[in-house]
Amino acid sequence: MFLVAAVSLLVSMVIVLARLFAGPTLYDRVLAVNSFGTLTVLFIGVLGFLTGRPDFLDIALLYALINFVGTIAILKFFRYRAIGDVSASRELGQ
Amino acid sequence: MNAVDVFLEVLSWALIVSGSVFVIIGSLGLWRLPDFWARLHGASVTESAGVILLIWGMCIQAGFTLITVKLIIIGIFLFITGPTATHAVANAALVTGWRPSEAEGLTGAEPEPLRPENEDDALDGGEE
Amino acid sequence: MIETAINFALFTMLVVTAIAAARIRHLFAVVMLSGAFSLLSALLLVTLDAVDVAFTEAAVGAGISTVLMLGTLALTSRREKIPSHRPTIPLIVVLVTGAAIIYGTLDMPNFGSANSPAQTGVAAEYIERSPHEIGVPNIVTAILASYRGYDTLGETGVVFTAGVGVLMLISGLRTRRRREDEEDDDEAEEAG
Amino acid sequence: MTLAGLFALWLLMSGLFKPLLIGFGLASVLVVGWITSRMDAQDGDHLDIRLSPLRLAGYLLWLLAEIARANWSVMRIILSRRMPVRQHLFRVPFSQKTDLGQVIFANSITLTPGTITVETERDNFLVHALGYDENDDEALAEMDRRVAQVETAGGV
Repeated sequence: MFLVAAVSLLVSMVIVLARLFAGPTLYDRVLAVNSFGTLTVLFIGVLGFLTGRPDFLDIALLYALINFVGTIAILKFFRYRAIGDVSASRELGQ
Repeated sequence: MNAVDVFLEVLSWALIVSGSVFVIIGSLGLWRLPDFWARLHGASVTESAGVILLIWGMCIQAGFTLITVKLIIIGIFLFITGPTATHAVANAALVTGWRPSEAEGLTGAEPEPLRPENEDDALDGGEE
Repeated sequence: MIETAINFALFTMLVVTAIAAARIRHLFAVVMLSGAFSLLSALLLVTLDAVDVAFTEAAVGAGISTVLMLGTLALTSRREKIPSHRPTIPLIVVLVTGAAIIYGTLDMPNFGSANSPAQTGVAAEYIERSPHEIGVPNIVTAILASYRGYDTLGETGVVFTAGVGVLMLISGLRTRRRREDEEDDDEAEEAG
Repeated sequence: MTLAGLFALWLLMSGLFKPLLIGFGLASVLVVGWITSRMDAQDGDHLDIRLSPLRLAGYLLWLLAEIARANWSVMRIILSRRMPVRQHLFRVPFSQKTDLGQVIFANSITLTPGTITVETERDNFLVHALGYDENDDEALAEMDRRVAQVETAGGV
């Protein structure tokens, strides 16, 4: 059962990685990395059960936290930088 | 093995296998759908159905232990942050001036221009 | 058997990600790829039972270094410059180094071998003594924080100093930039 | 209150009950509490929770059913050969009073596959739909009502 889950998670990771390579836009890549992080969290959980030691869930939890922080950091960066420079956005407001 | 155990075993099997199926479908959606705005929805299949089903399945497998507690904490966390992250991606794309393509016969709503307080945010955010 | 297959699959993805990161010119995409790369390597470390290292890899590799690289990108350009020289000499250097490293691993004991130097040295002693001497369940933590406490303190000091140095560099750059911007504005106003 | 919650979380996560480790736990909880109180004094950003727990549980169950339905339809779109995508960006008004209620509504919209909250405005969300049809407005209004019920019923 957990083998099924592990294999399908691996397959999904390959597909998501393909999307990450292919792009075409930056947001596609961010989305793919975020999705990849979620898959990683699930995979660590499943792996723990597969090897009979589900104590590794701490790492899965840590990954969930880090993944979220990372995604938000990336998007904050896009949102406030890709508009232009800080001075440019100041001009937009006026 | 009594009836309850058998039932739980079957239930967790069903949950985990269907969760795996949804995970694959979600990533397939991420690959197949035509453009970024559609792909967002593909990713959210993994994030909602896949996560919920797999975590529940694992909880039932773990039984009544601390592992279940950890799983539930992970589940709650993903349940809250998953949509927030998706929203952030979509929002960043929208704010940088990118509009989704509309289906025939529909016109999309135009977002209001940035409000002044958002502008302050923008200035603070840039200073980081 | 299953674990070998999983390791193999993860390693393949890791190598493919590394090659893609080397080939893509858009630096944001490279940052994303390196995030996926560190997630993958952390997964590999989990399958190898190196939970502590996986923890560090997750926090540093996937979390902080992504943010740091983005911060760097904010200060520099977003596209990699096309290199002006040919990659032959670097390639040769890398190939020779890699071959030397692989040659070095030939002498190493097999993975998980019981009579490798790592197992026959002080490891057994630590494993036996740390539970009742220190009382911390994680032996690696016990060794790092207790048996080698001064060593770890020194390392932390080095890392802290490096962090402070980087912060001072970056903040200095930003104030300098802002001053330049203001001067530009002044000139523009005078001109207008 | 918060500190006790944090300490309970520590105990649950570690699952070890030696005096040394519990001491570490207490110490880190106290440090975190001290830092948080300093941060609170700095920005004064408070979150008051005005939800009735019972109705929230009921709402979550309803949401699960909704998520299952939405997943099914998105799955059909993804797996079909032609992919009958009908994308649309539209406004959804919300009637929640507190920030938390609005967050719950926005996240519920995003959590059901097929619809994603893209932007928040003064009294509308901009929502992007994958397979838009005219019933969606009604369904989202229904969700809005339910979230608003969860919110106003509490007032604790």
